[in-house]
Amino acid sequence: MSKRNISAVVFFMIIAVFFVFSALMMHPFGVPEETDMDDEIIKEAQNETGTNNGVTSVVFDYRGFDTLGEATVLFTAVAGVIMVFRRLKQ
Amino acid sequence: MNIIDFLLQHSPALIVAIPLLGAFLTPLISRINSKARNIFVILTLGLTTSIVFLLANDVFAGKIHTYVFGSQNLAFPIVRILFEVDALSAFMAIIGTILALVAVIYSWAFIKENTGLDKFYTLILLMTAGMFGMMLTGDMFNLFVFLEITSIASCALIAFWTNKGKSVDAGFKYIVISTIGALFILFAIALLYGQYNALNIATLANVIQFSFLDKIALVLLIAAFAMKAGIVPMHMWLPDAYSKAPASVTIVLVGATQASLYGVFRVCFTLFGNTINLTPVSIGWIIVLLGLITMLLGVAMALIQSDLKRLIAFSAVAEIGFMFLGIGAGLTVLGNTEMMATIGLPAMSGGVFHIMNDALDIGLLFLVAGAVYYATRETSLDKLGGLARNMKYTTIFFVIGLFAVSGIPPMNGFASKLLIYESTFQLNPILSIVAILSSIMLLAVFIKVFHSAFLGPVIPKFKDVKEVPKSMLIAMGIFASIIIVFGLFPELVISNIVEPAVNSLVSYGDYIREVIPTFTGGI
Amino acid sequence: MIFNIPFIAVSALILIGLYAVIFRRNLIKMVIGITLIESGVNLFLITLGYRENSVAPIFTNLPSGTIVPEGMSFPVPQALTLTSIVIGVAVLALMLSLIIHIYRHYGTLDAREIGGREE
Amino acid sequence: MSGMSKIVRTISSIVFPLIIIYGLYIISHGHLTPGGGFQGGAVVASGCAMILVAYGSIWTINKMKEKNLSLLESIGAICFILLAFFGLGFGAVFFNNFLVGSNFLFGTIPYFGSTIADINTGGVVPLMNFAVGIKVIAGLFAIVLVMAHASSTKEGKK
Repeated sequence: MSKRNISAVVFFMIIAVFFVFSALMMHPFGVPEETDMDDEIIKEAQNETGTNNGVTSVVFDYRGFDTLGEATVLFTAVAGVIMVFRRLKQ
Repeated sequence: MNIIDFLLQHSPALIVAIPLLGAFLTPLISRINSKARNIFVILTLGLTTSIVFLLANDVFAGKIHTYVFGSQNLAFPIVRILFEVDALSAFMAIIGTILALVAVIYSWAFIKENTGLDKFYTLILLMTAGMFGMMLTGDMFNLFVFLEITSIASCALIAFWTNKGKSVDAGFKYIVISTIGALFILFAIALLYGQYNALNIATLANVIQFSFLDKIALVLLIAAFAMKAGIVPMHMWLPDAYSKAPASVTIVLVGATQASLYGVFRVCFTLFGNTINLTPVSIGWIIVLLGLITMLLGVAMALIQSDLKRLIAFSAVAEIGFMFLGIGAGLTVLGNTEMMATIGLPAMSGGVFHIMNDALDIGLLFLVAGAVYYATRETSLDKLGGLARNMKYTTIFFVIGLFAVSGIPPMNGFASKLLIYESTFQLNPILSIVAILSSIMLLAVFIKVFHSAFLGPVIPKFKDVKEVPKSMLIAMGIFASIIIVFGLFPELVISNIVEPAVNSLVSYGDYIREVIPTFTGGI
Repeated sequence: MIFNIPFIAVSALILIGLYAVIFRRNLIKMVIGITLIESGVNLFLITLGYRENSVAPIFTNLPSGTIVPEGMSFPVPQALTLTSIVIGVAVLALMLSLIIHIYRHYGTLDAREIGGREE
Repeated sequence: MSGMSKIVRTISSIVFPLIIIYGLYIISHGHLTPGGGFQGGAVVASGCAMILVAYGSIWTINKMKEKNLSLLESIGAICFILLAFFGLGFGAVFFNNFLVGSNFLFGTIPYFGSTIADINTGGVVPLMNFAVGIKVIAGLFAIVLVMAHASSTKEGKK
C-alpha cells in the first residue's frame, strides 16, 4: 500500500464516520421535529401565489430566485459544452 | 433624485440580476458584431460596479441592507429568499467588481484571435453574477446554487483553450473537486434543514444548538469551502487551474476563490457565531495552523517552479495562507474582550485588508504573465529573457506587483502584512516569524523571476517583441494605481472600509437582529 | 415505522460514490461516482421532507379527509431536490464533454497517466 | 452517429408528436398538477433525443442548427428574467408575483382546500413555466445534439 493510498484510506474512513453517524442521529424517517416553515407554505400557497401545486409555488414564487439560479446553471452548462466543442480555426 | 434611491433600495437584487440579464443577451448582441458585444459587456459591468459602490457606500455607513425576493414585508417564519448585505459582503463585492471589470477590459485585446468569443463573454458575466450571488445572499441553499454557477462557469473557462490538453485536464480536475465540495455543502445544508426546518442564515444562527449533527455540518461546511478556497490539503487544483486558464479568466477565478474564502468566514462567524464562543480556541487554532502550512507549502513550491504562471499560482496559495492566519488569530481570541482589542481586531483587519490586497497583487502579476505570454507565446522561465528592453511598461507593472506581493513599504501589501505580523507576534511569536520568513522567500522568488525573465541579454528569438496593446496596459494600469493609492494611504482605507467589515464579522448579533428583532445574544 | 433505513441507504450511496471517486483511476468511473454521491444527497433531501402517511402537497382533487397542514409532505425539499437534480445534469454534461475532449487529445482515460504526461 | 433502420424511424416519427403533446401538457399544467417547466421540458427533450437517435446526428443537425437552439434558449432565459424584472416594475419587489389577484391573465385565486383545476390561476407562475420549458427543451436538446455530433465527426487529434 503506497503512502498515497494509506492517506486516501484514512481520509475515506474519517468521511465515512461523518456520514454514517449523521444518518443514525437524524430524526426518525417520517417524524420531522420542526415543521413551521413548510406548514406556513402549505397553508398560504393557494392564496399568496394562486397555485394549487404547493411544490410549484415554492419553485417559482417563494424560492423563485433559486430557480433563476437554476436556469442559469443550465444555461452555463449549455454554453460550456458548446464552447468545448467549437471549431478552433476561424 | 429618485433614480438613485430606487437603485439603492433594489441594489442587492440588481447587482446579481444585471450581469445575468447581460449574460443572456450577449449571444443575441454578438450576432450583430463583436465590437458591439465587447462594449455591451463592459457597459453591463460598469453599471454593476456603480451600483456596488452605491450600495457599499451606504452599507459602510453602518446600515445592513436586507432584501426579500417576492414580497415587501418580512413574514415569519421566513419562507422567501432573503439577501442580507453587511459590511463584509459589500467589501467582497467591491473586490469582485474591480476584478471582473479589469478582466473584461484586459480580454478585449488578449482574447481577440480565438473563436467562440460570445460564449467566453457570456461565461465571464455568468461567473461574475455567481460570485456576487455568493457574496450577497443570506440564504444557505442560494449560496449553494450560486457556488455551483461559479464553479461550472469557471470550469468551462479554464478549459477555454481546448487545443491545449493540459487546460482541459485542469478544467476537469477543477469541476470534480468543486462538485464534491458543493455536494458536501448541500449535505450539510440538508442536515441543518432537517433539524431546524429553516434555510435562512440568520434564522439558523438564532436557533442552532451545536448538537452532534451541527458539529458534523460545521466541519463539512468549513472543509468544503476551504477546499474551494485552495487551503493546503486540497489545493492541488489551484496551480493547474490558475496556470492553464487565460490570464483574464484567472483574475475572475481569484475573485471566485475569495468568494469561497468569504463563505468560510460567514459560516464560522455568523452561522455558528452564537455557539462558537463555546469552542473558539479549537476552531481558531485549526484555521491558524492551516494558514501556516498553506503559507509554507505555497512558498516552498513556488521556489522550485520553472513556469511563470504556475509560480504566481503557488504564491497565490501562500497569500491565502496569510488571510487564514490573520482571521484565524482573530477567531482564537474571540472569547475575551481585552485580548480581542489588542490582538484580535488588528489581526482580523490585517487579514480582511489582505484579501483586497492579495486580489490586486496576484491579479496584476497574472496580467503581467498574460502580457508576456501574449508577446512571446512562452511561459517557461528558461526560454524567456531580456524582455525589459522592448516591454518597458509591462516591466514597470511587474516591479510594482513584485513589491506589493512581498510587502515592501510603498505598496499595499506592506500595510496588511504589518498588521498581521504585529498582532500574531503578541499571540505567539512563532506565527509572525513564519509569516515574515515566507514573505522574504516570496520576495526571493520574484526577484529570481524578474532577473531571469526581464533583465539579462536580449534573446535573439525575442529581439522584435513589441509592447502589448493599449487595452491590456490600461487594465494593468488600473490595478497598479489602486495598489499604489492603497499603499500610500492605508489608514484611509482601513478606517472606513476594513474596520466596518471586521466589526460586522465579529458582532454577528446585528446580522441576526436585522432579521429577528427579538434576538438578544451576540457580542 | 421503518426507523432510519432511508438514511442508511443515503450514507451507503454516498460512501460508494466517494469510494469510486477516490480510488478509481478511470475518469468515467469517477464521473459515475460523482453521480452516485449526487443521488445520495438528493435522496437525503427528499427523505427529510416526508411525514407519516402523508399526501403530496397538491390541492387539485385532494383525497377527502386529509388534514391540510399535517396530512401533507413538505414542498420545500422537493423544490430543493429539483434544483439539485438539474445541477447534477448540468455538471454531468460538462464533465462528459471534457472527458470526450481529454480522450481525443491524450488517447487514454487513466487519470494517473494523463497527470504524468506533458503537453 | 448514423441513423437506425427504417422501422425505427417510422415508429419514432409516429410517437414523436405524442411525446411533444404530453410534454407541453406537463409544462402548461405545472401550477395545477405535479410537473412544471423543468419536468415538461425534459420530457420534450427526451422526445427530440429519440428523433436524434433514430435519424442520426448529421440529418438532425441539418434540420436544426445548434445556433438556432442556443438562440431559442437565450430567448427562453430572457423571458424568464424579464418576468422577474416586471415583478420589480409592477409589484415593487424583484420576483414579485404581480399577476395574482389582478383580473388580468391567470389572475383568479383558487379558494382554499381541494378544488377543481382552474387553469386561469397562478399569476406569473404559468408564464415562468412556459419560459423555463422553452429554455430546458432547447438547452437539453442542444447538449445532446452537440455531444452526439462531436463524437461522430472524427476531428483529427491535435
